[in-house]
Amino acid sequence: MSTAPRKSRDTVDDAIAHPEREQPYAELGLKANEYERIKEILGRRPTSGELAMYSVMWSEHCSYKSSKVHLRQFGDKKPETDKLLVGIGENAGVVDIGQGWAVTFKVESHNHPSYVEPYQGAATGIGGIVRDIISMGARPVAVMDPLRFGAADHPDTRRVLPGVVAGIGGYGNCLGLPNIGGEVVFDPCYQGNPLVNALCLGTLRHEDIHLASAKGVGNLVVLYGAKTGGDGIGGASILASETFEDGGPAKRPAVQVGDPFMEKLLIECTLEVLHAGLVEGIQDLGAAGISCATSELASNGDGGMHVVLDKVPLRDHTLTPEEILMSESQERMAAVVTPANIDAFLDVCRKWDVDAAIIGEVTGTGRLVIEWQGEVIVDVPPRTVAHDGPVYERPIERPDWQDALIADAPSSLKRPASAEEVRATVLQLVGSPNLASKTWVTSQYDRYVLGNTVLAQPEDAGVVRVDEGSGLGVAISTDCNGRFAKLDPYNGAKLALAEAYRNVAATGAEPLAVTNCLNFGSPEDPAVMWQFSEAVRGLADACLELGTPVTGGNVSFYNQTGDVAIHPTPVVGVLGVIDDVEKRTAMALGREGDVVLVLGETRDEFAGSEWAHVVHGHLGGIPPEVDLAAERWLAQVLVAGSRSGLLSAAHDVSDAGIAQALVEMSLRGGVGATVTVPDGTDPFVLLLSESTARAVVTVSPSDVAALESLAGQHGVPVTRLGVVGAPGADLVVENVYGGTASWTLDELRATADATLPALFG
Amino acid sequence: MARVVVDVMLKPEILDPQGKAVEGALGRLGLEGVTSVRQGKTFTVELDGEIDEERLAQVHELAGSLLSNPVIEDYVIREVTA
Amino acid sequence: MARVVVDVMLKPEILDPQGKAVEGALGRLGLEGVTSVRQGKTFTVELDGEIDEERLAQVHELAGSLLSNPVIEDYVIREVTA
Amino acid sequence: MRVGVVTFPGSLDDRDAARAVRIAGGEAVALWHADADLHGVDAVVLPGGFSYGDYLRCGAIARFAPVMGELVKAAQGGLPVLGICNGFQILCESHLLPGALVRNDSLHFVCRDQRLRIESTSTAWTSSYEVGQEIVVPLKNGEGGYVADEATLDRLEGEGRVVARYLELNPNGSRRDIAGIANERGNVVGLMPHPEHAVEPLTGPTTDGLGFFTSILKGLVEA
Ligand SMILES: Nc1ncnc2c1ncn2[C@@H]1O[C@H](COP(=O)(O)OP(=O)(O)O)[C@@H](O)[C@H]1O
Ligand SMILES: [Mg+2]
Repeated sequence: MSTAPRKSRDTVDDAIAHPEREQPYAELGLKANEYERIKEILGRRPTSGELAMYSVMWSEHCSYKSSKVHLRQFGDKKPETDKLLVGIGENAGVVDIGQGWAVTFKVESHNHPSYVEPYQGAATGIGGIVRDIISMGARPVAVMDPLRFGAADHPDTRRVLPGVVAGIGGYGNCLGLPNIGGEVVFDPCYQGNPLVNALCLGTLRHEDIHLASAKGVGNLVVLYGAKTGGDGIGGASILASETFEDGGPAKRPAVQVGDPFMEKLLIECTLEVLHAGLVEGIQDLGAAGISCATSELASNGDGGMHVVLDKVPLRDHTLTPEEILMSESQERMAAVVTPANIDAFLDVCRKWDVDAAIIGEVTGTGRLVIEWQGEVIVDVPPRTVAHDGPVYERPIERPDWQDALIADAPSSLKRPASAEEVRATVLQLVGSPNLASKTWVTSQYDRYVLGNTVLAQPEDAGVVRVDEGSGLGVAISTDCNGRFAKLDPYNGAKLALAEAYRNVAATGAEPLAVTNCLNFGSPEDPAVMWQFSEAVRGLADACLELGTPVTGGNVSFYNQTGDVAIHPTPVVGVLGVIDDVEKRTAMALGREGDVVLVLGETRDEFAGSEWAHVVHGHLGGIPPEVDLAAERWLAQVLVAGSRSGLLSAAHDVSDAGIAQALVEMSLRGGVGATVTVPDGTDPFVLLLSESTARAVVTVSPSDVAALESLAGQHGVPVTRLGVVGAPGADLVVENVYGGTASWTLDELRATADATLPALFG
Repeated sequence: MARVVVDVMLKPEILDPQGKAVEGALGRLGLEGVTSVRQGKTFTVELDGEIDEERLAQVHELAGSLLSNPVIEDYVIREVTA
Repeated sequence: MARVVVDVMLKPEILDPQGKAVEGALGRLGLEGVTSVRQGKTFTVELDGEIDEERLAQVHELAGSLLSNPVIEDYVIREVTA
Repeated sequence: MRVGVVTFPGSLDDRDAARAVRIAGGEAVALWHADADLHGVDAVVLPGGFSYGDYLRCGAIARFAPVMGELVKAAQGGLPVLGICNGFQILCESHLLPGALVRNDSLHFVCRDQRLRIESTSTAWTSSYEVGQEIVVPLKNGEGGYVADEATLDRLEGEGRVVARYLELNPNGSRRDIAGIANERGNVVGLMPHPEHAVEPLTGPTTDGLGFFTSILKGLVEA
C-alpha cells in the first residue's frame, strides 16, 4: 500500500519529443479517424493521459456519437411550454410545478454492469442517478426501477433477478429513498441483456437550481466524497500495461462497488453546502470520473482549469495517473468554490465525515491543464473533450424481416369461445410472469421512508407529496411495451409515452414532462439504427402532440448477444403534477354498489398483446392504434374527475386489457365486481384487447350522469359495465358466450401471488 | 466427520465499505495506528464421512462459485480436518 | 506493521439463516453429506508499529464489544503477526 | 413537551419521527449524534435507518456515538426512550434492552403492512393503547429477527415486557413473534415496526401508530 505513486511515462513534453510512439487507441475503443482528429486538435499526438480522457469521453456512452443527430428532435419538436426551467443537456432537466417548487427527474441505464454483477451493478445504477439529481441542487425524494429480464424460468434469470432486486433495495433503502414504482418484464430477448434502468426524482425550490459549470478565475475545484480506487477502468489498464508499463499493473476490476452510506452522507453534505450558498458550480462523477467532471465543468464555465492530480485522495496508491483520470469509483462529487468560501465548505464536509481535497483551480487560459508530480500530462481545450466529440450519421436500414413480422397478424390464433375458456384464459394470464403480483420484488423496497409516499406500486403511478403544507405533489410512471416497439418502433415509442401518460392521469395528476431511457442493440447494425431513429421520431412527435417536453434521458446501445438485439425498448417516464394529493385517485375497488365503467373505445387489437404472448407465444401484426388526441381527452376526464371527487377508483387499461384491470382493482380493494358484457360486444375482445386510451373507473350510482356528461364534453365514450360487490365478493362477468365467468378473490390472489416466489424463492 | 473452513475476502482492489466503517470506529474508540481493516466471511462446513481428493475438489469448485463471487471476491480453504 | 485477524461466529445456539441457506444450496449443487454450515465474519486489522501486550489487550476489548456482540456472538483472535 | 429525535450518520426516518411527534402535539427537537448533550428534552426517539451504513452489525457503531453516553445515563435514570427499528438495534447494542436483532430468516429485506397485537400498555410509549388491541403499521427491515436466550425470553414474558407481537405472519423469524420489548421500568421501548409511518391517513396504511407518540405526551403531562 505504501508503494510510491506511479510516474506517468508520458508528459506533454514527451508527446512533443516522441511523436512516433505507438498508442493503443483501438484497444481503448477509438477509431483510427477519431485518433487522427485528436492529433489534429492538439497539433501533436496525445499523451497517454489525454488519450485516456478522449477515449472515455468520446465513447458511445459519454458522447452520444451515434444518437446525437436523432436526439436533436427532442429539442426541435419541443412543445411550447413555460414549465421547463432547465432543459436537455444538463445533468437532469428541471420542471416548474408551481408554488415556487420545481422537480427534476431522470432515468438512466446500468444494464451491462448488472448482468456481470447483478447486486453491485444495480446498486451503483441507483447511486449514479441519485448523484445526477443532487448535482442539480435538488433533494432526491424517490426512486423507480424499470427492469427487464430474460425468460422467468431460465436459470440465469434466477442468478440475475434476485441480485438486481437486492442491489436496488440495498442501495435505495440505505439511502432513505422510497421506491415508488418500476417495471418487471420478462422476455427471452433480454436473456443475455437484462435492462436495469433507474429513475430518481428530486425536489427543489426555484432559487436552488445549480448547474455544472466552473466560473470565476481563481475559484477552487474540490473533489469530495469517496476516495478514488481502481474501479471500472479496464480500459485504462490496457493503456498502462500494454504500452507504457513493463509487467503492468494488477488487473483492475471492471465492477464498481457501491457504498450507499457514503452516498447518504454525500447527499446531506451536498445539500448543506448548496443551501449555504458555498458553491459556484457542481458536478457528479459518474462514467469517466474525473475526466468527465473536469472537462465538463471547465467547458461549461470560463474554459480553463488547472488540476494537480497528485491531490486526488486515493484508495489505491498504485494507480497510474491515466487510471485516476478514468476511474469510475462511486460516491464522488466535484464542486467549484470561491477561496472565501472554501473553509466553510470544508467544515461542512468534516461535519458529515466526507473526505474533501482541493485538486485545482479555475483559470482563464481556455485550457484544461493537469499536472502529475510536477509535470504536465494533459493540456487540452476542454470543449473538445466534453462536447466536440465525434458525431455519426450511422447507416439506417429498415430490416428485411419487418414486413413478414407485420404480416403475421394474430387473427388466426385460436380464441376462447365459451365462458369456461375465458375463465381459464384469464387465470392463465393472471399467473403469467409479466402480470403476476410483483410483491416478491417490491416488498424488498422501502416505500414509506420520508413519509411522503401517497401512492406506490402496484398503483398506476407513484405519487409523492412535495409540499406538506399545500398538498402539492407529483406522480410518475415509466412504461414501455417492447413487443409493440419491435412490431413498429415509431408507434411503439408513442405507445410507451401514451401508457405512461395515461397512468399518471389515472391518479389524477396532470402530465407535464417526459424523461426516457432508450435501450437498443448495436448502433453499428443499420436495422437497430432504423429502430432507434424511428423510436426517437415517434417519441418526439408524440411529445409534441401531447404537449409534454422531453427534459432529459439516456441512451443504452449494444444490448445484444451476437447479432441478436433486444426488442427496441424505449422506456418512457412521465411526470405529472397534482395540486392536492388528498384528491388522488387510487385503483382499489371500494364502496359496494359503485358503478364500474370503461372510458374509451375497445377495438379488436391483439398484435403484441399479452394474450398472444402468453397463450400462443406469438408476436406479429400491427400494434394497437395510437390515438393521442383520445389519450389527451381521456386524461382530462381522469384529472377533472379526480379534482371534483367524482371518481372513487381509476385504473388504466393496458396489458391483458379490461380483464386484467378488473382483477387488479379487485385484488387491491379486497372486493370483486359483477359486470356484464353488453349485447353485441364480443366478450373476448372486450375483456382482453389492448386498445389504448382506456381506463376503468368507478363512481357512486348518483354520479353516473355527471361522469357521462364530463366524458361527453371531452368526446370520450363511456360504457357501463357493472357494479362493485360486497366486501370479499367474487369477480363475475356475465353474458360471456351465453354463460358466466367468475373467479373468487382467493383463487385470483393465490394465482397472482404464487408465480414469482415459486421462481425465485 | 470432516470439517472445511473457507475464508472469503473481497479482492484487495475492491472497495470494502464495511471494513472502512470498522476502521473508523476502531480509531474513534481509541485504537491507535490502524491503517486498514478488511472484513471477510467465513464458512465452516461440516461433512459426514471422509474428505478425499474428489470431495475437496468439489468444495473448491463450490467455494469459487457459490460461496464467493469471483467477480469481486477471492477465497481460500483455510482448514481441512478429516 | 502488525496484523491481527479476528474471527466472529454466531453462538452455537443462535439460529444462522444464512448458514442454513448455504447448507441447502451446497446440497442442491451436489455436495453430499453436509451436516451443517455456519457463516461467520473475519476482520483483518493492520496496525502501524509493534503489537505489545497492552495493545493486544485493547484489541481483545474491542473484539468483545465492537467487533462482536456478546449476546449472540463469540470471537477468537486467530492470528497476530508482529 | 419536547421530544428529542437523534440523527446519526445514516439515520433515515428521523424526519418522519419528528413529524409524528408534531402530529401527536409535541415539539420535536433535533439531536445530533456527535453532540454529547440531550438539550433538556423530556423524551427521546432513536429513529430507523442504517446508522453508519449498518456495516458491522446494525447499531453496533452508533452505540458508541457521543450522544449515546448521555442517553444511556438518562435512560437509566428514567428518561423515556423509544428505539424504532435501527433505534431498537442500537438500544440492544447499548444493553439498555436485552437480546439482539439478527438477519431476517427470509434473508431478504422486507417492507410490508404488518398486523401487531399490543401486549403491554404499562410502558411510557404504549399507555394510549388497550391490552390486546390490534394495529397495522409498516414494517421494514433486513435484520429484525429478535433473539435472546430462553431464560431472557421467559423473563420478558413473565414481567410483561413484551410490548407488541406479530400477528398473522412472523416477518423475520423473531423468537416468540416478538415485535417490541421494554426495559424493567417501562421507560425504554424497542420496536421493530415503524409507528411513525402510520400517523397520517394519506401516507400510512392506517393511523394506528400515533398512539406511541400520544402515549408519551400523555405520560409527560400527567407526570
Ligand atoms: N434519450 C434521451 N432523451 C433526451 N435527452 C437525453 C437522452 N439521452 C441523453 N440525453 C441527455 O443528454 C445529456 C447527457 O447525458 P449524460 O451524459 O447521460 O448525462 P450525465 O453524464 O449527467 O449522466 C443529458 O442532459 C441527458 O438528459
Ligand atoms: Mg451527470
